[in-house]
Amino acid sequence: MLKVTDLQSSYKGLVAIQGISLEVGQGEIVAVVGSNGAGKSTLLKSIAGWVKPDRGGVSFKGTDLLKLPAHQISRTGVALVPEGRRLFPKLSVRDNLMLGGYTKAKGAEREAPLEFIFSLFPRLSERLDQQAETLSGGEQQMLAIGRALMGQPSLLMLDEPSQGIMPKLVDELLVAVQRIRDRGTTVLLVEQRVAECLDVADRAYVLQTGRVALSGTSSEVAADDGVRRAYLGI
Amino acid sequence: QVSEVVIGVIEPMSGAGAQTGIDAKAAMETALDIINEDIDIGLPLGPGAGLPKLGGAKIKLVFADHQADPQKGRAEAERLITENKVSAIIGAYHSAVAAVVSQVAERYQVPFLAADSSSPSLHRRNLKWFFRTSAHDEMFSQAMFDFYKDMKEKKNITVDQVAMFYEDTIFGTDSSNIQRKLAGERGIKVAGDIKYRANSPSLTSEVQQLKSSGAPVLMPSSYTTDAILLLKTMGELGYKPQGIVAQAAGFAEQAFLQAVGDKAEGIISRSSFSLDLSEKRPMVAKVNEMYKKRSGKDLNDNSARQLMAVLVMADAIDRAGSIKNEDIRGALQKTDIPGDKTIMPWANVRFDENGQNTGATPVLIQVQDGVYRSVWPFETASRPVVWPIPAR
Amino acid sequence: MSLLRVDKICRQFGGLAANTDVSFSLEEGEILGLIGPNGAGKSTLFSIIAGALPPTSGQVWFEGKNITGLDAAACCAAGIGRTFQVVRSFESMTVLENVTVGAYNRAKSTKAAQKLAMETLEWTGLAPQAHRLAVELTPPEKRRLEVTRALATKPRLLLLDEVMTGLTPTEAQAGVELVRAIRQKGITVLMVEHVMEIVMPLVDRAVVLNFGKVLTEGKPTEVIKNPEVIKAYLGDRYAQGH
Amino acid sequence: MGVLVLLPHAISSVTILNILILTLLYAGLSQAWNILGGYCGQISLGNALYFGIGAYTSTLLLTHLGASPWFGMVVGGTIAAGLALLIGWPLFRLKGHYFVIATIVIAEGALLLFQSWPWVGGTLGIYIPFLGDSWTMLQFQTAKLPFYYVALGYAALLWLVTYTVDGGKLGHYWRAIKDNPEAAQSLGVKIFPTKMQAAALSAFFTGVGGAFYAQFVSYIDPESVMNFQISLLMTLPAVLGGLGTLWGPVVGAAVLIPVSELTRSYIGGSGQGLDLIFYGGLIMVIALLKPEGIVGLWADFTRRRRQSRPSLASQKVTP
Amino acid sequence: MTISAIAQLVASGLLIGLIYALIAAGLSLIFGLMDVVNFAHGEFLMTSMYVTFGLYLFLQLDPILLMPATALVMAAFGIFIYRTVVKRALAAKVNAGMVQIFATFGLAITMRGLAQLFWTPEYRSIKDSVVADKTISIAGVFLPVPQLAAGVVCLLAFLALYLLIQRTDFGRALEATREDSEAVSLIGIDRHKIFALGWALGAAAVGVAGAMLATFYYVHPGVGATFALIAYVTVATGGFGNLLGALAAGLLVGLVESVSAVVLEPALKQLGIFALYLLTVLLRPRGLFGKL
Ligand SMILES: Nc1ncnc2c1ncn2[C@@H]1O[C@H](COP(=O)(O)OP(=O)(O)OP(=O)(O)O)[C@@H](O)[C@H]1O
Ligand SMILES: Nc1ncnc2c1ncn2[C@@H]1O[C@H](COP(=O)(O)OP(=O)(O)OP(=O)(O)O)[C@@H](O)[C@H]1O
Ligand SMILES: [Mg+2]
Ligand SMILES: [Mg+2]
Repeated sequence: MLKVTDLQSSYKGLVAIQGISLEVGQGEIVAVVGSNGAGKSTLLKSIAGWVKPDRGGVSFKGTDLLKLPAHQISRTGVALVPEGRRLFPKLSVRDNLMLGGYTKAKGAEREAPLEFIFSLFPRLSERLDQQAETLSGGEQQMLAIGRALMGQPSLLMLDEPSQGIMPKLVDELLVAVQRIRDRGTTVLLVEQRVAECLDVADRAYVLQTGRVALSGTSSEVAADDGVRRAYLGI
Repeated sequence: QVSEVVIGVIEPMSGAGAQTGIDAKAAMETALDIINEDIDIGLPLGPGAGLPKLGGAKIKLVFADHQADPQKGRAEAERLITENKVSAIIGAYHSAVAAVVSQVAERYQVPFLAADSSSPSLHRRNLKWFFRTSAHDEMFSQAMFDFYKDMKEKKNITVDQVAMFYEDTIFGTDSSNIQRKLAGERGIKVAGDIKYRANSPSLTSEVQQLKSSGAPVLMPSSYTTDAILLLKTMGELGYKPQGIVAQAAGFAEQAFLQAVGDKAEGIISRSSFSLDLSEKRPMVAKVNEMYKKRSGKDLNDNSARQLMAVLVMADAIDRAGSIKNEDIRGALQKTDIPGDKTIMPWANVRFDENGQNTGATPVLIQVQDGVYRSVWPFETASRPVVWPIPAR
Repeated sequence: MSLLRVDKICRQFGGLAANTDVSFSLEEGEILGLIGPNGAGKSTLFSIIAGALPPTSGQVWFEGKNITGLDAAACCAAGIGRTFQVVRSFESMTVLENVTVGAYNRAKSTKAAQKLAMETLEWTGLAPQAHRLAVELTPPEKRRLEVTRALATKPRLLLLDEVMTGLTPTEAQAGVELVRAIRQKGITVLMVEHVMEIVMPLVDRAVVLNFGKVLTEGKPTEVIKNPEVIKAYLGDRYAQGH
Repeated sequence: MGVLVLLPHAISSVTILNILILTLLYAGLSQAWNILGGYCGQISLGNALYFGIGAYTSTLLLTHLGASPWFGMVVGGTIAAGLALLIGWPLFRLKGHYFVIATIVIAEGALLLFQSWPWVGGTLGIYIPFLGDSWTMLQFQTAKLPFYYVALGYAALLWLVTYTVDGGKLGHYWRAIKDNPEAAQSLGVKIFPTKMQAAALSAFFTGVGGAFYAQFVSYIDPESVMNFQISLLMTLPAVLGGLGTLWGPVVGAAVLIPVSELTRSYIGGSGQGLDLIFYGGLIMVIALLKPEGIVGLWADFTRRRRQSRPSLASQKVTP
Repeated sequence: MTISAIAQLVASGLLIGLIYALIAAGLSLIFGLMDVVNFAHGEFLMTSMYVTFGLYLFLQLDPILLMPATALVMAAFGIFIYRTVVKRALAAKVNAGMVQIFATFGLAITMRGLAQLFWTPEYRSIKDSVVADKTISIAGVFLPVPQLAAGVVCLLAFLALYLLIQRTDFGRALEATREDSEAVSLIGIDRHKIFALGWALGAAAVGVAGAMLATFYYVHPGVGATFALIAYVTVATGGFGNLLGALAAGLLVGLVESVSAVVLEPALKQLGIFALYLLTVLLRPRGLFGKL
């Protein structure tokens, strides 16, 4: 469904990722792991159109995403929960959520995912009128994920979704990722909690200094000695 | 021998006063035509091309823009003097700028001729190089109060209460100070004394205060924008004084007449100029035609003064027979042009020791049937004054 | 005498009680973990201790002095350093300059401040980045920068709000070592962290907040066995014992 | 610097000297603005107030007491600084546009008050009488060089002051406050006094500049020294040259002032507004093309040279 | 002071207040709600008055009838300015606020120069309007019809803007774009489209104001400067992020101006407005009803 080929991106001439190729099939959960600064976020931003790659290709369901501006990419069904959340701070929780469904027609269709979101994060339903910027860190993260889900994407890209989320919810969140997948959404997951993440993912890529160092099924990757040493702290 | 004499002109060419500068340019270039071309007209240097005593040298004008900013006026004056080597400077409309420019001229010892700045403080600074062809606001205000006196003596109409309305600039302050003083001397009560902010977005409360002052005669000192707004607001609030006697500026502008239409009917303004002088002096009409060709409008108070300033200056330079500063100053001091050799209703052009033309007798003009007519002094007026302003 | 004592702290946001009667104390040289569900009021409490937010009622005692009314700058001068959960670096300044701002809290001259800043950067391992602009750092690096900055003020008490977010377990271990080293320097640490793998081995004691109130406190091994803590915060995975 | 000292001797044109003097004056004024606006992030569009205070103080001292303008500069600057503290006290709690508009409104209000205050000449303004060439009284019949050197000294002094302060504690604190006040506070920065120091310093030097200007033009009225345009003119060089940088105000003034003076001098006489179109267009283009200011060009250049390292990623140690 | 004089004072104050609000309406959208500094607001007003005047020269129609056309032309002009100038200014990552101020300030000067070039600095005015020069008087209180008409248009304009912002997705999208213009792409919003629309709307509102103003005010390249400061103060007094704040503030500003012209002296009447602003923000640092 998503195919990235030989992708290279840079910031002001400094290369952050290079030669990255990866594929995500329909209905898969694919994990991307790697240490700090490996280029995971840059990869997701390049797919979402926030960073214009220097070269390479990104195609989604046969559409060449590199030709589209960021908002068009979102309209093809690619959603990103970015690092740093990027909420609309002065707007209420409700407005933030509703804006997630901006491209959907007003009414029932737009509100459909609400029930699921509230079942996942009941806290949000209690705080609909609170300004987003006054939410606690974890609550903001919940809202960011909720907003992305409101767009009912066919590919959901999560950049370290467990950041700032309490342990109980992290487990629930990862279960929820599977539920989201089961409802027909493909997931590309960047996580620093490597072990938990590999538990739910079907396949995984390991990024190292901007390149794909290793890829395979989750269990293969989890079994790799280097990975265990480097990321699992074992 | 010189073939060209350069005179610098400093006027506002952009900003709020821009139109004045642009009209000044047309007026002064009209004066150039009279001087530099062979035009047989009863004005100094009309016949024959150029300045005869300088071997037919032509006058050239260099225009500079001061944007109503004294600092810019100063810089431009210095540029004209040192770079363009001008023999004299004419300007500057805004009195604040004229004050600074005349100081520069004094320091560089270049004659400065105030064409259209009427603040009385200008000629009271013991400047040796300052000259002013036209009347200043004190002379103008004097004329207004003389007019009231004549009204009483000759028409048996008493004006014993006035309201003053003036902007918060040098022009407005100077004008109102004199009027207040004269009113006191002549036993006329100042029932309303309204200083307002120039270019205000609205004059509603000001007009309301004028109206409640109950004064039958309004004496405004305003530039065009505020003059337009004042008249419109007076209409809106139903304020109808018996007479309006204005300190020219905005009230003598064509744009003002066009903007307010028949609301201007009956307004009296002081002036140095009145187009109906052409009824007595046909050459005024001819000069007006020349000016109209350049600008599309009739001469008015400002443009006529600007035009005359160039003629007077050229006359002096010609008589000096040299472009040495001292010689030009000497010639200026000896200027003696009879009134009928000007396009103005002046007695003559003669400068006193302060450089002020003492013969610049003002007139009062009144809008009658949409045109300015001279109505005072009664002896020379082309029409009888209409008083009070007829109801519409 | 405790280094820090919070006494019956309450904080309301409109109708919402973010902190209710929170009391606990912190001994010199301790590493105390403040844990609890999202929105339990941990960051709010941090802001109150650091003087960034006044409490609705209650008091904060530091080194035996009541510092309740003091503003953030005065608290810093008194010896309380902090980081922010949502990073707040001086983005147009370099990493070194960021830390130098903190160093001026103790250093008199610019030379001394810069020296202190550089030493602190070396100590936290950010020295290679010293001349980069803060805006160019990745979020985990920015958090480390905040720790460095706070350390450069030479605090006696350091408040760390989720500074190890976004680190892989291996990187987190380095973070844990850093916090231990900080304690070694004689700085007392109060930290918020959601990752139990980090909290458990690191903290001497944990205080659990829930709905703004202290739910329990004690040794980390005991706290995580508390059924209420498991129910509200840790979730089923911890129910079977860890 | 040497060039700047010797340069005027090679120039005989008064116009160019005038432009140089104005350029240096505005380089200094803009640097003064930069202290509060560029470094500390408190955008004031009302600095004309301090400029006017300086101009009026020294002029009144001269016309009433015959005091030397040099003395007037110091007194004027001090009064301006005091006023800045008085205004800053309630105002520094305002944020963003609210603060900016408050500064405009206060300066405009002061302009109105000065216009209707007869003791300071009201709208008639004050002429500075000419008493002959004198360095003590800072008056010269036609000579421009003395003014040039005073302006040069003024700009250099401000550069030096900013340079010294920028590298020190205050400079760090100002930039920290500009970037993130809450974080700055957590590091022991007392926001309010720090802002006040910037405001006082900025106002003091703005006042000094105003006193110099009054002497240079030899006539002042409220409209010509307290007008909003003056506030903008102090801000512009810093913004276009490079906000919060040492060379920004200098570079900005060196581009802007000559352009504005020359366009007015050489195409303003047409009365068709061409000078406005050109000047306005230039400001727009610089603001849009180089948002970080003209000195950004230089930074780009040195940066590109320094960072010839090919890839950041490859520098990272592999786990 | 007589009762009728006081009534006149209040009535005039409220009327001029409505006009201030009308002129500030477009600004309250662009500056107040979208948080984009537009230093050329006065020149937008000036342009819209010339548009009305130009259309009037061609069609000889009442400016009120020309209002929709003026609004349309101005909307197109707003989009043009957004695309050519504002968009670039918004792209600035450093000094964003100052870049906006000075890009639009440069624009303002340029526009004034262009107006002078094309229209000359002559004062112009339109006299053919059904409302022109008419006044009704109720119990000795004079109410100029052009200003009454402008007042009604003002209320309608604010109602329309308010409904549009409050009730539509567009309003939400506009606010979201203000909050984080990059992040809106995540939810499929084209920030440039939304902001261009915002500018179109804001400029159209200025167009409406210009057409109404042309029925009783002169047209001149410098006319915008007269109103600009009051418009900024009005928006800020009302508070950023709240459209209706500007309406309330406009009325208050008009009233305070009227009163201070009597209490102080007319030349100082703006002091009253300035004091009102300072007092408001010192008591409420976000203006009367501001959210930002
Ligand atoms: N805005 C930026 N400007 C300059 N360099 C940047 C920027 N953003 C990221 N980088 C650099 O690009 C590289 C890759 O960063 P990226 O954010 O993609 O890493 P990451 O794998 O997501 O790391 P993390 O786990 O910390 O989120 C890093 O070296 C980083 O310093
Ligand atoms: N300014 C405010 N207005 C309204 N509510 C607020 C405000 N600030 C915080 N809150 C609420 O107070 C509660 C406590 O917030 P706080 O940030 O202290 O939580 P926390 O324990 O740090 O949570 P997390 O682990 O998610 O960071 C939250 O529910 C939050 O939404
Ligand atoms: Mg990342
Ligand atoms: Mg928190």
